[in-house]
Amino acid sequence: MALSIMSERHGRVMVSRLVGEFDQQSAVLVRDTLEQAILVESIDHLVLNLSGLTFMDSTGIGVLLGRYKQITQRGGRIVVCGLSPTIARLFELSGLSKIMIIAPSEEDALQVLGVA
Amino acid sequence: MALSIMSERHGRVMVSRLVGEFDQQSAVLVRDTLEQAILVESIDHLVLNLSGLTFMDSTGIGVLLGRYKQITQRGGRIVVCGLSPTIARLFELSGLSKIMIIAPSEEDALQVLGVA
Amino acid sequence: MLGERPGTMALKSGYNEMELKFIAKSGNEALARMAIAALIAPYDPTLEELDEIKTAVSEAVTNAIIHGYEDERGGYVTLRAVVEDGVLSVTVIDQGRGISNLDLAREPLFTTRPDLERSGMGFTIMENFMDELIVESSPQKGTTIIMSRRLGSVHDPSQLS
Amino acid sequence: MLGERPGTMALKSGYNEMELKFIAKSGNEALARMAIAALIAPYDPTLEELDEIKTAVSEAVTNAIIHGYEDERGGYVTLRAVVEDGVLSVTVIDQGRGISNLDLAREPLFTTRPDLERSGMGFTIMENFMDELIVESSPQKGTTIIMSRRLGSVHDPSQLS
Ligand SMILES: Nc1ncnc2c1ncn2[C@@H]1O[C@H](COP(=O)(O)OP(=O)(O)O)[C@@H](O)[C@H]1O
Ligand SMILES: Nc1ncnc2c1ncn2[C@@H]1O[C@H](COP(=O)(O)OP(=O)(O)O)[C@@H](O)[C@H]1O
Repeated sequence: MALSIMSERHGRVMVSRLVGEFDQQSAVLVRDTLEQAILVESIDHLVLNLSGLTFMDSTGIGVLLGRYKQITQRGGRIVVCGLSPTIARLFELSGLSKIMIIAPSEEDALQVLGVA
Repeated sequence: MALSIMSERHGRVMVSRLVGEFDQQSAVLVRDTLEQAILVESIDHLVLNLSGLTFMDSTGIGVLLGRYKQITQRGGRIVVCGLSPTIARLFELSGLSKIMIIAPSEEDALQVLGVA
Repeated sequence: MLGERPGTMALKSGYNEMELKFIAKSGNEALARMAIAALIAPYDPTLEELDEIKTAVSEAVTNAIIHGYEDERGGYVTLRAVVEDGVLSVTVIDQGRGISNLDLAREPLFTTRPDLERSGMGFTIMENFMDELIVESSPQKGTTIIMSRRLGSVHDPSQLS
Repeated sequence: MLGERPGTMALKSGYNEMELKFIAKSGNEALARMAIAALIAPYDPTLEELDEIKTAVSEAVTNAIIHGYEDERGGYVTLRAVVEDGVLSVTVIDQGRGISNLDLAREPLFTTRPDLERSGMGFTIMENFMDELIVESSPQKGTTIIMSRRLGSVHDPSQLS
């Protein structure tokens, strides 16, 4: 598998670290894993650490937007961190940077959510 | 450049570390660098550390054999170290392992030559 | 368009070309990205340049696979790439379903597959990450994407004049 | 040999194929190695398996470039690769000068280019690193190398029967 996800819970917040290539092939894995956490495990907020991604394209934008909708519908928030320059540009171009909170590091992201 | 060579002198012994891909394209660089040391800088012995190689094919065998001939003609020796399993097989298949001294590490290689 | 014998001109260090053809299945967009990365590596691209080019190629190839062939009808995708005079030109061709309204398709956020969570940002990203983008398409015949970008570090000395 | 439409069979997870065509210039052997590595990566090869396959492909492609076209006459090299039922088949084709005495050429340590410090080990390595090696050649027409190797970890469950 070209992508792996490592998640850990901090109370009602889940931190997920994406490692590898986030593209059409790995989209289903990311969607299913995060959807499970949001809808079944009922986490409140999500921190997505993208610093381990060696690649991401617009497929990732669509998947993140989908999770954004699911979590905000339940009153939660998504904070993303660890964006490479190219991934940051994807966020800009798609407008994702206007709706999602972008933090410089995982620690900052947790602070935004009042954890740590 | 897909290959780089870092060399250091220990008296009359030169240690060269090859890093990257040793193939037809990088062959000239290896040949010229080592030939210069053997023929012009008149080193006695050569330690070749191959642990940084991510690739090597039969082109490398030919280049190493050429240097082996040059240095033994002058009474010197070549000791190689840091062979990956696949590179070790190349040495076996070509018979290079029967004529060259193969040491497990650079330290062992230097010891064989009475340095360090 | 690869002929049978390039002239010796083609062997000048600055010039290179390749054509990669593969089956339209999810996963092969990674193959396409690796091939483009290997082709441009000798020109010493910056990490960002490399990332952006890989992303643009990935968008075009992913579109061919999931929109052109809808990921299961089968078919081949062709990726052609040429580096000449310091400019990378990439062509991605499919013989899939084609695009009926090109202007609409190229609009940011427009997608015909919201069910797949597509973002509709593919063409926008290709446009932004490359210098030029041309899209040709005929319904039921297929789609051809032509994009080009000047590589930052031109290694061919003849380019310095 | 890539047709226009593979059947849906072709989309079974275990099957894949690609064809890469590139100009015969030194440096493009790395491109060929990257493409093969990317093609077989999803089958989870061991590091040694991957290294040996890359080496065999590199030998065939290097030969096409330096012997087939003598590195400067120009021309194209074609690399075809198919993974089917857990077996990788690789074909390397050139339209170069060809080989007049095949038995002699395949002997270990035989080389026509000692001036280039060739070791004459190319064919021996291809034979040892792959399960099967077929060499076809016609003087002035070109050379075709066909080699295959079973991949250690077969991911297609239909292979387990
Ligand atoms: N190769 C193609 N074949 C058929 N239709 C395509 C192709 N490429 C793009 N399209 C159409 O153009 C639309 C917009 O493409 P794009 O901007 O890449 O967004 P997305 O892929 O997220 O849908 C697609 O939804 C699809 O309808
Ligand atoms: N594609 C080819 N076209 C023409 N001649 C070839 C080709 N491949 C191999 N040969 C001939 O076969 C000989 C042996 O090849 P090989 O075992 O790979 O050793 P080497 O490449 O070190 O010479 C070469 O020296 C060359 O004369």
